[in-house]
Amino acid sequence: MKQRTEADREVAVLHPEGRLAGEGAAALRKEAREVLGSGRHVVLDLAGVKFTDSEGLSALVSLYRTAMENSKAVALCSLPRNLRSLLELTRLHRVFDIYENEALAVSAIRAGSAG
Amino acid sequence: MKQRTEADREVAVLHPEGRLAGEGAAALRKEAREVLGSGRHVVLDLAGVKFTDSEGLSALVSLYRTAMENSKAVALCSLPRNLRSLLELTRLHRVFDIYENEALAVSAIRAGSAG
Amino acid sequence: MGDHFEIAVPSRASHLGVVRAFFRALCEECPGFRLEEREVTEIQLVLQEACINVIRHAHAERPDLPMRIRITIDRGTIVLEVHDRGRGFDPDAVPEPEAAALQEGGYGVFIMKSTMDSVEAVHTGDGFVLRMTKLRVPARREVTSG
Amino acid sequence: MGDHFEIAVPSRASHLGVVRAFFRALCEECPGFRLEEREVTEIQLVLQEACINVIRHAHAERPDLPMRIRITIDRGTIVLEVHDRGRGFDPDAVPEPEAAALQEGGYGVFIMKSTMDSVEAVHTGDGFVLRMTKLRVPARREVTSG
Ligand SMILES: Nc1ncnc2c1ncn2[C@@H]1O[C@H](COP(=O)(O)OP(=O)(O)O)[C@@H](O)[C@H]1O
Ligand SMILES: Nc1ncnc2c1ncn2[C@@H]1O[C@H](COP(=O)(O)OP(=O)(O)O)[C@@H](O)[C@H]1O
Repeated sequence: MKQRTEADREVAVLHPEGRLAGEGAAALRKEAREVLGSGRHVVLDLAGVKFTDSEGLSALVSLYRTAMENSKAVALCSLPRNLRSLLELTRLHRVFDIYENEALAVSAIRAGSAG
Repeated sequence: MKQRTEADREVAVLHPEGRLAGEGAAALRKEAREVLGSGRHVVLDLAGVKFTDSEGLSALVSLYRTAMENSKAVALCSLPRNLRSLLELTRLHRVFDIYENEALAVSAIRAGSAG
Repeated sequence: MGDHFEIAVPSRASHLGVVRAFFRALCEECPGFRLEEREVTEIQLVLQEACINVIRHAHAERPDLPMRIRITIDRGTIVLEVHDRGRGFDPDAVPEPEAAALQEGGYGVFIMKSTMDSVEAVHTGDGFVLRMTKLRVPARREVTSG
Repeated sequence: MGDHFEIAVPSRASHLGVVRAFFRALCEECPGFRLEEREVTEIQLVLQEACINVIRHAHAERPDLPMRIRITIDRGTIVLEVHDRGRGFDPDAVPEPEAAALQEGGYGVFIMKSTMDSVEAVHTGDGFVLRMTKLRVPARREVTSG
């Protein structure tokens, strides 16, 4: 996890980078749990993700579940092509709220329409 | 062989680059034969050589033999560390005239002291 | 037919990088191994999933055992064979994951089956081979245009 | 003991790049495979020489046969085993090259013997293994300082 930025007090934006697999997937789980634990919604900007495998998918689903348990919203944005294909293949694209870019994702969460 | 420059009408400088092995070694043989065939002495500037194996050594020895057959001189210069070690290991450092840099090699050949 | 390329490394997640680098090197360095970018990405993912399963399921208690990957490529097909010393499994019996159920696991075999043209289980004397075949894009084109 | 890493590719010069990339990947990606820069360079050269010999001598007429390289590494040693299906040879019987004679060949085995701490010939049921061992630099230091 290279960066975490705060859109405002209610929404944190995570920018995972590199491989969403193995250690990268574990790091995302951890980071997401912290943010959700602190009571904020999460936007996951995935522009920097180079490769995703089933462990990466699993981390995304886990994040989603944790968010639901905490009554928080999750939105994904800026999906690289491979990751979008993988979500479509596994039908997970229907589970997640997905936006073209961070601004759209943040404002959707603020408007309460995401997650 | 990325470059060939002419120090003067009598001396050509070859700058092999990359791997002095396999195709790189074959390219050096060919280039050297052309230069020697055209009646010039050869300076071999080896600064750009990243790796040398026994086929590279073989190309250097072959170049030296062809030069002798043509009564031309050969000088090596700017040897990377690995190549110098390899020449020392095989005692070929006593066969070749070796100089720190191109200027020294060229002037040695002009002075008739190399090769 | 076709050329065989093989790699075997201990069954540890920390060695997945070597498997990836090996495959990348095949793609970059071997004449005759020219895949389209999309094929490279797909095969990398499939290899990753197959290896993760060897690590997690077949050799969970014996990470020192080798996971052995064999790639055979010719103009028409790519065959991936992932060998382990476990008891194997039947890929046809693995159910499709249900996204709506928010399943966290069970995506690997589905990804392999969706990406490759066939996924077969082969039980060998010393273990198990998951053999996966993909028809190559250029070959398909030849068929279409011929 | 130690972890085993293996690669097998057809015996063609065009595949030497994959062998190199494999070894580089081991050095870069595998924890526990941290070699000093000088060791990396030396081992690359030894692998290159051993593979060239398989291509040129053992499998000259059968480039489709695999050259199989196995690397075993632990804290104290690196063992390189290069397997071919040829009749093998006796490395001790290969004469040192004579630079003064302007020999163009015959440097490979000499380089391997000079670089490694031991070079042994092992005849197997299906061919020949050149087994080369090198004591690792850190291990030597431990011996010196202990
Ligand atoms: N190499 C293997 N050896 C034994 N069983 C395997 C192997 N690969 C997969 N399996 C079985 O197939 C099941 C489905 O695998 P997969 O779809 O990758 O999901 P997951 O690994 O998350 O369970 C595994 O749970 C396991 O029972
Ligand atoms: N893998 C091998 N199988 C059979 N013979 C070999 C093998 N490797 C080396 N040799 C023998 O050892 C000799 C010396 O090899 P080397 O020092 O590399 O020089 P060169 O290959 O130039 O002859 C070869 O000429 C060959 O007879």
